[in-house]
Amino acid sequence: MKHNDMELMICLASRYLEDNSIVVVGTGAPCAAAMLAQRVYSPRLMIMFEAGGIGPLLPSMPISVGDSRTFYRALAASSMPEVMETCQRGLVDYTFLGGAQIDQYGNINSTMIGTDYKKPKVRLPGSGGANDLASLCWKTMMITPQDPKRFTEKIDFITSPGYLTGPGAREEAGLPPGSGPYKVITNLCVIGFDEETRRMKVESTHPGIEKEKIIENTGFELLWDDNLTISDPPSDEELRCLREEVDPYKYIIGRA
Amino acid sequence: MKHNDMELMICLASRYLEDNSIVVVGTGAPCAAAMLAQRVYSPRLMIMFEAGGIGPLLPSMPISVGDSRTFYRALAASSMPEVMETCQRGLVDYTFLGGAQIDQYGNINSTMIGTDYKKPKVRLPGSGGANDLASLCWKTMMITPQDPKRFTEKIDFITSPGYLTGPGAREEAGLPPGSGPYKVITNLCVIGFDEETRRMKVESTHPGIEKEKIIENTGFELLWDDNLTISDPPSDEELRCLREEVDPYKYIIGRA
Amino acid sequence: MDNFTKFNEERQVIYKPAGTGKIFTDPDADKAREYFRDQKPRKMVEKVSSVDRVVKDLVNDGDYIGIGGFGANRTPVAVLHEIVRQKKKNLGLAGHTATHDFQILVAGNCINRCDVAYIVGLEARGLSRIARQAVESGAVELCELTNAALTWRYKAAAMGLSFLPVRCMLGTDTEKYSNAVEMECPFTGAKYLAVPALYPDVGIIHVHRADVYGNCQIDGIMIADHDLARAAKRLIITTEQFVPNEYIRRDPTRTVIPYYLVDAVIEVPFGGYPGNMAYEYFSDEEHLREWLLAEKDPGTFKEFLQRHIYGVKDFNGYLETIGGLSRLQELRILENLIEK
Amino acid sequence: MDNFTKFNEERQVIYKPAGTGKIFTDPDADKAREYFRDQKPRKMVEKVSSVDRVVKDLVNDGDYIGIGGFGANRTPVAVLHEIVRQKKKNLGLAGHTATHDFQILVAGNCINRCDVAYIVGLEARGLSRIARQAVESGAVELCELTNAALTWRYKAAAMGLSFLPVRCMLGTDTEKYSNAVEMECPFTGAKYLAVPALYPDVGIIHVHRADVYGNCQIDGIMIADHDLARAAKRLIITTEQFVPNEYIRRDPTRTVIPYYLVDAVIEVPFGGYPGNMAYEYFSDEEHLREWLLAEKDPGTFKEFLQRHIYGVKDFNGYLETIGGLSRLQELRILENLIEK
Repeated sequence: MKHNDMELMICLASRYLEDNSIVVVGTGAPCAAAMLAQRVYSPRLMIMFEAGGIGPLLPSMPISVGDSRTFYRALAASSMPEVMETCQRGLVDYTFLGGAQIDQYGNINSTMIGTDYKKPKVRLPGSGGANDLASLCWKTMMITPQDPKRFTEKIDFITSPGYLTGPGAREEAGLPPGSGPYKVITNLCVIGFDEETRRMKVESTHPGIEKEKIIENTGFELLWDDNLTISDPPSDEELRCLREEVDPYKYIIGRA
Repeated sequence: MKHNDMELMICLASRYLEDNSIVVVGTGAPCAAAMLAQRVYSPRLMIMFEAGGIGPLLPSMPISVGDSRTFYRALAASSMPEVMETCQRGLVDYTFLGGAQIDQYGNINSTMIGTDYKKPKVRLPGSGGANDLASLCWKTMMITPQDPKRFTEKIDFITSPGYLTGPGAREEAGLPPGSGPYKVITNLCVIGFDEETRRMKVESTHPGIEKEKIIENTGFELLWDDNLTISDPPSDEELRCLREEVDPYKYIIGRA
Repeated sequence: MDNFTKFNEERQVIYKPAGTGKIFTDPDADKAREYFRDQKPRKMVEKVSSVDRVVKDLVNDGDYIGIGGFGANRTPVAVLHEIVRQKKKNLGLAGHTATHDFQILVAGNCINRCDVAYIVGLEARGLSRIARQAVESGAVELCELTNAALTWRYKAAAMGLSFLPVRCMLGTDTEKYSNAVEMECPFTGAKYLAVPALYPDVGIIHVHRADVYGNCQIDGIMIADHDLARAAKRLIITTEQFVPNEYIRRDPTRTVIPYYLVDAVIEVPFGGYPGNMAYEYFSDEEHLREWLLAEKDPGTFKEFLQRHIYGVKDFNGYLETIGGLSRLQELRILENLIEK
Repeated sequence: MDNFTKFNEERQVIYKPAGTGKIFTDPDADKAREYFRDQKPRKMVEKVSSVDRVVKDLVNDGDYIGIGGFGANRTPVAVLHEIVRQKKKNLGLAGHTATHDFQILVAGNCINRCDVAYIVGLEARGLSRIARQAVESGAVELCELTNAALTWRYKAAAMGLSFLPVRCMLGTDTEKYSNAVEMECPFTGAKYLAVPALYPDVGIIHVHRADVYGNCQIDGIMIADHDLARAAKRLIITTEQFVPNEYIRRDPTRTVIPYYLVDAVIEVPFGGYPGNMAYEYFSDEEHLREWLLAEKDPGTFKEFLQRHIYGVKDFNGYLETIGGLSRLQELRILENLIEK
C-alpha cells in the first residue's frame, strides 16, 4: 500500500514499543504510534499521559495530554506528580519527545531559536514535561522529519537531555544511570545511538532513500551501523489499522 | 454537681479550644475535651485525627485514631501525610499529648523509662505522632494527673519537644518559631508557660487544692502566676453534656 | 545488622546555584506558616461570592497566581476573563502547561513574570502569536522550569517545606535558566537539584462540585491541583455546581480540597469553557481556533476581545456570544456520547 | 523584580548525622530504579494467588516489611498470621502505629529490627506484654522515628528519591536515636532533618476491592498506603472482594493502587479482622482484649496462639475459632448501624 511520511514514521515507531511495558506519550504522532502498537504488536502496552491519565481505553486521539480522552475508562485518573514520580521511580520504559532542534547526542531544543535567551528570535513552548520524561524514563524516542536545520551540530538551547556531551555525561550530571535516547525515527531513516560514543548511528534507511540524502539532511556527522539495513516498509495491516482505527479522521496522518 | 478528676480535667481543657480553630487529637481525654468544646463553647472547632480523619461528626468516642469513627460523615477522609503536612504548613492550632514524664519546659517522654536506651526498664510506645504534633502544631496541651514521678526535673527521654532547654531553644533546633507548649491541665491545677523563661507557671489551682499539695506533687520548681486564681469548677452544663453526650458509656470519665 | 549509610561522619558539601532564574515568590516555610495561621479562614462559614467580587477582593496587582487544571482542561476561565476585564497588572504566573490560560492573561497584558514549564503554545492546536510576542519582546520575565519541577515546587509548599530535591533538569540549559540549586543526598551522595517551594499569592481552581463552605470534589485527573490548593495563600474556587454539605459528608474519601483552604467559592456552570471539563463538556475547538486566528491581526483581535470579554458583563454574557446553551449542549454531547 | 533568595553564591554547608539509629534498608534511588525496571510486573495479567503461596514466594527470611493500614485498622491480618505460621524469621518492620500487627509478628518471633514510630501499645487498649518483652530484652533492634517521619520516608521512596527534608524530631532524643541527618535549606538556610527513603522489600496492604490484575480501591482514610504501595519492592494485596476490571474503569478517579505496583492479589473476606475495616466491620474489642490478657501467662498464650493461629489451616479457620459468621455479622452491625 502507498503511504505518506507520517504514516511511515508512525508505523516504524510502533514496532519499538515492547509488549507489557509502559510508555508516556504526548498528543499527535507518538500517541498514534502507541495506539497502533497496542493494536498490532503489543496489546498490553500501557499508555500514560503526564497530566494523570493511566491506561485509558482511548476512544479517539486526544487533543491535549490532559483532556478527558486521556483517562476515558482508564485504570486510574491520577495526577501530574503521580505520573512524574512513577517516571522518577523508574517504572516507565519509553517516552516520545518532539522538538525544533536535535544534536548528535540526542539533546533536544523546544525552548527557543536564537542566541540571546532574553531576546529569542523565536520563543517556543519550553520543556513542558519533555525534560522530565527525557531525564526520568528509561528510553527516549523521537519521531521527526529530518532536515539540516533540525538535525544540527549545536542546538540553540538544550531543553531536554540526550546524552549531553557524550559518554558518562548524563551520570555525571546526576541523571539516573541507564536512561537516555533510544531511537530517532525520521522520514528518511531509523537512527539509534552508538554504545561507545553515544552519538547518532543510522540503523536502517527507508526504502528508496539514498545515504547521500540522509547526509545532506543532517547538520552533523552521522555514524552508520555496520549492519545497515533497509527499513521494513509499513505493512498493509499496520496501515489499515492506523487509517481505520487509530486516526480515522486523519488528524495526524493527514498532516504529512 | 460532683465530679471526678478526669471530668474536671476534660471540662477545663475544653475551655481552651477556641472556636473556628483546628485541633488534632488522639483518643481518650483529649478527644472528649474536643467533643465537649464543640458542644458547649466552640461549635465550629474542627477536629482532625493523624491517620487522616478530618472534621467527622463523631458518633461516639473512637477507640483508635485510625478507626472508622474518626471519619464518620467527615469533611474528608484523607491520609497521614495529608494531616502531618497540614500541621507542618501551620494550619493546626492545637494538639493534645500524653506521656509518662514531663519536665519544666514541657518536654515529654513517651518512649522509655530507664537510663540505657538499649535496655530500658520499661519500653513505652514511642512518639507515634506525638513528636510531630508537638513540633508542628502551634499550641500543645496536655491533660495528665500530677505526681512527682511524672512531673520530673529530668525526664529519661525527650520524645516530644516542649521548650527543650528554654528560651530560643526550639528555634535554634530548627523547630517552627512561635510554636510550643501552651497549657498543662492536671488534677491539681492549670499550668501555663512563662513567656520569659519558658518554664511551667501555675495559672490556677483547682478548688480545694493547696499550693503545698501541688509543690509536693511536682519534681521541679514551679513558677506561680502573679494573678494566680482558683480554677472555675466544671459547670452543670459541661458535666451534663460530657456524661450524656460525649462519653455516655464512661469509657474515659469512668477511668478516674 | 546492615547499616545502609555511606557517611557516618559530619561532612562539608557544596550548595551551588544552578541557574540565573529568579525566585519570584518567597519559599520561606516559616513565613508561610505565619500567613496560614493568621489569614487562612479556618471558620467553616458560607464563602459564596461572585466572580467580580473575588477578583476585586482577592487578586491584587502584582500578585503571583497559580491556575488549576491543565491549560485548556478544567481551567477557571471565568475568573481569568474577569482578571482581564478588571485590568489587573503585573501578575506573576506559574506556567505549567499554560495554554489558553496564558493566552487570556497575555491578551489582557496582565502578567510580567512567569515560571515557565510550557507557554505560548496550545499543544496540538499550534502557537499563540500574542503569547509569543509578549515573551519575545521581553515584556514577561521568565524563569525556566519543567512541568515536574513546577508541580514539585507546589508540593514542597503543600508539605510545608521550603524546598524539595528533584532529578530532572540536570545537565541542561533548562537548569541554567532555572532557579534551582545543585546539592547532594545526605545518605547516598547522589547529585540532586533543589527547587524552591512555590507559595502563590492566589490559587484559582475550577472543580466539579463544592459545598458553600468550600469543600470540593474533582472527577478525573487532579493534575497539580491537590498541591496547588494547599500551597496557595489565597484560594478561589469556581464550581460547576453547588452540592449540600451532606453530599460531601456522604463520601469523604472524595474530598480533595477541604473548606479551610478556600477563601471564596462561586458557582459557575460551564466555568471551564472553552476548555474541556471531564464528564461535563468537551473543549470548543472551533472557538479556540477562532481565537488563534484572530490573533494574527491586531484589529481583528481587538474586536474579538471586545466581543467576548470586554464587551460582556460576566461569564454568562461570554457564553451567549459563543452560541449560548445550544452550543454548550453540543459540547456536552461531544464529551459524553463518545461511543456513538 | 524581586528575587527571593538569600544565597546567590556557591557555599559550603555541613551535613551532620543526627542519631545513632541504623538505616535498615537501602535508600539508594538508582538501585531502586533498577529493581523496579527489572522486577516490577508491568504485565497486566491475572495475579490471583493464595495467602500461603504469596508468603512462601514473596516473603523471605530477613526481608524488611511495611504493613498497610493503622495497627488494627484495615490491617492485612491474614498475611501476618501466615507469616507466623510459616515461621518467617529476622524480618525488619516499619513500625508506624504498629499495634496488633506488631503484636502478631512478635508472637511468632518473626522480627529482629524495627523502625519505631509507635510500638508495644494498642492505643487506648493498653500495652502488649510480649511486645514489651521483645523490645526490652534487646531481641528487636530499634531505630527511633515518628509517624510523620516514617510516612515521609515512604513518600521519599514513592517519589523516586533517596531522602526528604522534614521539620519534626529536631532537638529531641527521638532525633538522637534516629537515622536522620541535620542539613539546611539551599534557599532559606533554615535547619532541616533529612530522612532516608524507605523502600521495603515487601509491602502488604488490605483493600476494599481489587480486580484480578491488582488495580485497587480503598474507602476512607488512606493512612500511609498510597506511598507504601509505591515504595515497596514487592507488593501483596489482600482484598475484601474482587471486582471486574470494568468496575475499576468505570470510576478511575478511585484507583489508589494501579496493577503495575502489585505482585499478587488474594481475596480475603474479613481479612482485616480483628481490626476495623471501614464501612465493612468494626474491630472485635473482646478478641483483642482476650489476646492482651492471654499474654500475661506464657502457657495460656501458647494455647491461645495454638488455637487461633498455629492450629488452623488458614484465615477462614481462624475466623471459625472466634465465632465464625455470627460473630462477624455482629461486627458488621456494629460498624454500620451506628445511628441506632
